[in-house]
Amino acid sequence: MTQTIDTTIYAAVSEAIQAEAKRILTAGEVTAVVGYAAARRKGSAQPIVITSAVDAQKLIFTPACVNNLAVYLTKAKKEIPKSGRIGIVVKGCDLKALVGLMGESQLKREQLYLIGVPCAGVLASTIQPDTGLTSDSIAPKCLECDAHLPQGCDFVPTQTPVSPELEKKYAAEIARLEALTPQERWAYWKEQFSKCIKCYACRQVCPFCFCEQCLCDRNKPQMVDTTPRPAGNTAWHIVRAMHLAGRCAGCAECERVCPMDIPLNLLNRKMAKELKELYDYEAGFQVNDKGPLNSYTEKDDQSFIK
Amino acid sequence: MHPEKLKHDFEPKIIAFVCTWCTYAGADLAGTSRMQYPANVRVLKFPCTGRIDPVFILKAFQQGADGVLVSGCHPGDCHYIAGNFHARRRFAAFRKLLEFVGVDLERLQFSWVSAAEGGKWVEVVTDLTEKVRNMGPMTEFKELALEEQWSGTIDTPELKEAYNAI
Amino acid sequence: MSRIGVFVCHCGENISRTVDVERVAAQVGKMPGVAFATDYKYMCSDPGQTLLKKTIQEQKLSHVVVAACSPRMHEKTFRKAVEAAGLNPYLCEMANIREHCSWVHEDKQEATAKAIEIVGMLVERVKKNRVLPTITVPVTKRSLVIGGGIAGIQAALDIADAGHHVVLVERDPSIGGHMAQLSETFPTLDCSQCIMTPKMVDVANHPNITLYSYSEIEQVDGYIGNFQVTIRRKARSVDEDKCTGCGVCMEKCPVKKIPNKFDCNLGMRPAIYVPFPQAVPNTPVIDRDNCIKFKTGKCGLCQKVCGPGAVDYEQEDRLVVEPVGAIVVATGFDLYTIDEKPKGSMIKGYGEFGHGKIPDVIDGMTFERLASASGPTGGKILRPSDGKEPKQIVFIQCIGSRAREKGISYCSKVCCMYTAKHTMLYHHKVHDGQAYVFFMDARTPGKAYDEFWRRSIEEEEAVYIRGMVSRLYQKGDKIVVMGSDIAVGVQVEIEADMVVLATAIQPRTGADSLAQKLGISYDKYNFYSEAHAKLRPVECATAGIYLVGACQGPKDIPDTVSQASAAAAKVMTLFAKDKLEREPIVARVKEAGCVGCFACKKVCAYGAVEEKEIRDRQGNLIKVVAYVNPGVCGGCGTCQATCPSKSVELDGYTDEQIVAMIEAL
Amino acid sequence: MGKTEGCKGLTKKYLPLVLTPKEFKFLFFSKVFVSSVLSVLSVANKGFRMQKYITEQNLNTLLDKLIAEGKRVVAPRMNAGTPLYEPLKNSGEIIIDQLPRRSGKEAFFPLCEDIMSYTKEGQKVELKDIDPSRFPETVLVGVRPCDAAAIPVLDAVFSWDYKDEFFLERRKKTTIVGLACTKADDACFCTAVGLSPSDTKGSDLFLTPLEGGGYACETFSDKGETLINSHAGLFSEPNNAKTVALAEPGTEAFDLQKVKAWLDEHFEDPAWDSIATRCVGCGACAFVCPACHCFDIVDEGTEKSGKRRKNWDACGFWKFTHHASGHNPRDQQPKRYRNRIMHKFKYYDDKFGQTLCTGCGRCIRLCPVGIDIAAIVEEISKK
Repeated sequence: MTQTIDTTIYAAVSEAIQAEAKRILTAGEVTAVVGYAAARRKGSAQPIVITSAVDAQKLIFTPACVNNLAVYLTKAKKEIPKSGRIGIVVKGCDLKALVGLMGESQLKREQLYLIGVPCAGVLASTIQPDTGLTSDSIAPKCLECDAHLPQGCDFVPTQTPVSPELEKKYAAEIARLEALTPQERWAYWKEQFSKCIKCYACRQVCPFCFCEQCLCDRNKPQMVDTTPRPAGNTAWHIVRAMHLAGRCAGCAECERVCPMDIPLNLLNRKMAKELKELYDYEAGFQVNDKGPLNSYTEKDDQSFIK
Repeated sequence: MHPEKLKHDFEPKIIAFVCTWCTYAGADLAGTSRMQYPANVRVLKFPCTGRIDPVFILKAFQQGADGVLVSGCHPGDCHYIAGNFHARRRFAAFRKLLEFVGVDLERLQFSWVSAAEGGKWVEVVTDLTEKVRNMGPMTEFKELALEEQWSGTIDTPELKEAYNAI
Repeated sequence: MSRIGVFVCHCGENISRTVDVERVAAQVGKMPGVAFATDYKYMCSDPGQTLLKKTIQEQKLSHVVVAACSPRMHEKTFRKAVEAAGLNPYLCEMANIREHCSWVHEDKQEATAKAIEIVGMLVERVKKNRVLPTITVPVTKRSLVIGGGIAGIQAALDIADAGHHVVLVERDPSIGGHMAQLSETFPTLDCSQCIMTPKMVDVANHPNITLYSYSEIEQVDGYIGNFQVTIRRKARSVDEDKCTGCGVCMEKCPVKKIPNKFDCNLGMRPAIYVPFPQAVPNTPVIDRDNCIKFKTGKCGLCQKVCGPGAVDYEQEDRLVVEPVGAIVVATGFDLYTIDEKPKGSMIKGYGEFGHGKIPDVIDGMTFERLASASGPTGGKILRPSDGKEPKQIVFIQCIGSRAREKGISYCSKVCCMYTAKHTMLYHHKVHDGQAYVFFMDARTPGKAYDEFWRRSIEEEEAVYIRGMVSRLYQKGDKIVVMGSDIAVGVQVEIEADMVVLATAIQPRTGADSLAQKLGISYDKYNFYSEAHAKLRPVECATAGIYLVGACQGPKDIPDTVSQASAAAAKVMTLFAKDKLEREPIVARVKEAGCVGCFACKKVCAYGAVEEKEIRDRQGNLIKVVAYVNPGVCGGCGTCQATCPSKSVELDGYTDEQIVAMIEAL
Repeated sequence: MGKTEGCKGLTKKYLPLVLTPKEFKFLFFSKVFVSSVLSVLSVANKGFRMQKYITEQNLNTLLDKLIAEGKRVVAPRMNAGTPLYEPLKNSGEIIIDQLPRRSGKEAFFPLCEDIMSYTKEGQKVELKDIDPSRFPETVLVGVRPCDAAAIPVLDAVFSWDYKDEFFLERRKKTTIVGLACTKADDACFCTAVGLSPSDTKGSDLFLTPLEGGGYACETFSDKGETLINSHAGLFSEPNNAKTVALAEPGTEAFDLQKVKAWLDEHFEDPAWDSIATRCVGCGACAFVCPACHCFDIVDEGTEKSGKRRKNWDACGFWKFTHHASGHNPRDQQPKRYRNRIMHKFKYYDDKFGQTLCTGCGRCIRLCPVGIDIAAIVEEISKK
């Protein structure tokens, strides 16, 4: 049954963001603010970087504000000047990425002014941005959200998001796939990966794909075939999931932007689940010096080793 | 001399990634002790299991391996202090990923074989070879390698032949 | 295209019996890039190596693959030969077709096919091999010795005598360590101080030794040949340069009744003190916790009486940085203390043995001070409680040691011998006394050790009872010791005047934090780990750091001294060269691709990864990247497998080489 | 062709009058003119050769027959939940109510194709070419006007200084069956670039859905006629039923001339930063575009054997202009995005007199960061 998600607070949240952005830009506390602005199409939104207080009025928050803006603060985005302190509008899920980036020496907390967003959820896809937010149109990640109110921000509007308990799609889908035979799982992923066109949108929007030169863009050796054939596609998605294991906190941007609808976040969630079970590690909650795959204990599980 | 060896219909290709200090030396010991094991394994030497990138395992399957073995020093014996501890976590995670995309983990074996365990090397290699032999060829990656996007496909006799060869 | 030469060895018949070597050479000859392939009876022989060298020159080979035995056997041999022929040694690889092929397979067809594939793999690998230069790092020919006990003193003197400067750092106000506390030493019963103090004086007078007493290691940076050590010189409140060691300050100090740790708290010292008369340096230190001046601001008597004006209440801790090329760690041990369970101790308590509640239950070191001629009793064995001479004395061995259920399972190694010594010293001093020893086993390997132990029984009349003590308790002024004699199978009860416990040897408190500063590994008891238990017993896995004495494991004096000289020899070996050469299998960062996530740094067990700033010509910071110090890198390659963008690469095991091998299959 | 020579590209062919630039400007901006151009266009579309009618059922029969004949019938179908132009196993798979996620260019310019193979032995290298005569006969069905129109535009570049036999051979062997468009969203802007939901450009055979079911069929080439003639029994004479309501994209026509004039003068302009700072540098827009046609050539395989392959590339990628030296002339994302606009609205026009955009709106819908090419062109045209 389709449930409507209450997003009435977003108007007040938008106003609060505007006021705060205006204040910090006027006071010179930040040199720029990364946020969302309305775009041409009805109900649409797009990322924006503003540097002057008069532009603060452009900032909005709506269900179409899907992007994880953390990507703009990484070294992969050389276009954003990184001088001085930068303000950024973050949802709870985006904040986890920032936390991860701090742990990986990519960002420093004191260089950021975090404007947290009380968020009841955003759209799964913005192919039709003026869609109302319901249990059908909501992003699957929002169904499993544990951070409707981001913690540890410099500013959070006072509104409280209403978030009904909804069915957790990833958990259910992972369980469904796990119950299949290896051959069936292979068939499932083969069909999905064969659609891949290697547009690398998944990589480019990922806050953790901040490498200056992706392993897959290197050709001495060619670790992963670059052509968008089923073989190279499969290798690419396996390597991508492995590189994100223990780091990805589930912003699901990879999955949202995939023009071929490949359920990429399933891989990431599966790895997160495994690392939680193996090493009791969850990404994104605190700035960790070491992730689960660059640390160890002498007593780690080795039941799989002969 | 030796009795005629049993011939098999299928000889699997097994690729072993091993560390130089323990498992490679263990395999050397199996040699100096003249132990016998199936000739299916090809050994790639690394300084340490810590050096073994998961991509290599993927590459091995893509290049037609029917089984892959990763073997190094027992915990605490690493010549490089902790390389095998890092490897252990890395592969614990990676095998779960491979399993999730549909690779049968029976084809991927991890082991600790010390420089003194020539016998264990023989056992691990023999077991994996026999297990994979019974499972038959690893067709998934080989089929994938031949697959094209529909738009790039030309139905050539060679392609069909290659397909049938799997 | 490369011009690869492949040499297939018969190894007599070892290979050729099961591998058709001629066929291997013929097949390999057809592989892309192979310019020459042949087989030969014994490649490692002189003519074999000559063939190799000659062919390299005649055929203008660019790379070489020798298909023979294990590289663990002859890689060095062939790389040397290749180098002699003018090629970089790292352009030579070995294909193992003996241990991994001919010896483990019987079917000639199968073995030959496998050999061809193995060689093919190495042919592809060698194509991607790069010229690797020998790596050299400069050596600072100065050494740091941490710890001024017999271990550190011996190592320092040996290195200094060889003409190299030594910085000796001691935590306490004086060097000397535990050995200075002992009365006599087994198995010869030399007076410990008589043999120890001359060495201490040698240290003080040696032109090549800088002694920092009352100092601790603050920080260690750098790597073999090039360490930078920051030393904290704790405020002594007395200027070492001005003090003449006259001792007037100590005489005049109004606070006199402070238990002296050196005498196991049996004797007393003033607030300004040297721990014992023969201390080196003979410069007092003010115990600020007990000094009236520091507590109330009044007094100041010592400053007034000090002729040279050496007393300085304002003195603060100072940090000095010393560049050294090698570090000898000789931090020694602590005894498990029976009266107070140290924080974090692994020992789960020996409450049943009085545990410090019964004053006449003492440990072995306290007994040493009682027996010492320079000790608080002038060498008389007297009970701490009432000063009476004990007529019945019980020694109990293995307190803390060899008791897994109590926490530690190792043997403290010296207790059997020193207990035997104690019974002798006791018998020499209390002629009418009787010594009993409860023991599990007597462990007396060592030159003249067993004879010594037997003498304690046969000549000095000690009664050895095999068995453990179950309980002891105070009864009047006696201590009732209950135990079993398992040799005879009876319960024993002794009314003793004094009980001496042979408590376990443990690493110094804080040994773990020092290890972390040094970047060396340690076991679960905090004993430092040697690189190899048998073959590299004085070296750490961390290059340039050496271990001496009880910090590595329980040891007696002769073993400690031998190890000290061994470590000194290792240091001298290092210092014999102006530059260090090492195998160039090290990780290298490709800075263009490095994005500075420092995952490599997180997994590096050697601390070889540093942060490096990349700046433009104007000096603006562009980015911070990883830098692998080739002197420190161990060469495991864990960093490369961890680096997401593969911006760090292990020379000799690059991704290109490995992928080439996989693709050859 | 001089730069001032009236309106470029699409409209030029059909423009019945010769206007002075001033008159042109005036006219172009009047809505009257726009609608009149559109009506002229639809008149031009009436340049058909043959008119027929086909029922939905017969269309399906036609597809099944073609498949049975061994032809590859490519049409929109669902692949793991995503609508794509793909070969049909049977006519039941076709979906006509959704715009496929990727465009129809794929039928001529594959996502990835082999162009050569090699083997090595000893010091010898052997090369083997691909024989384009092996490409299968294809019927591309249900192609939206925005996709079909792009194909003749691509003809220009693939048969320019070098004749790309891979493209041209597939082009020769493919019959394009266009389908008038009945649904548009606010990302659609075909009308803004001079096309329309009923534009027959590029189609050999064009289908227009009729009220009461079935399609009006018009042919525009020999291939279209051949297709009808070879299965004449499935077609009947036109029945004069009314066309169903076609889509009405809401975007107003761009003044492409003015846009180009601005681009001619503004290679360097601060506007590029504000437009494209948000671009994250993926290839989604180029890959779903019916007109983008950049490709990369890579060798894949081992030391012993392998293939040389051609696959789609995108100017949004950082690597696209990365030199071997390490230098990158388009070192920042705005420069790369500028190239996308320049290529579509200036360079291609300079070279071939055509616009490299058909207004399908895919890049707008699928851009991860909401970049809207229609909004950008509109903004430029207002400058």
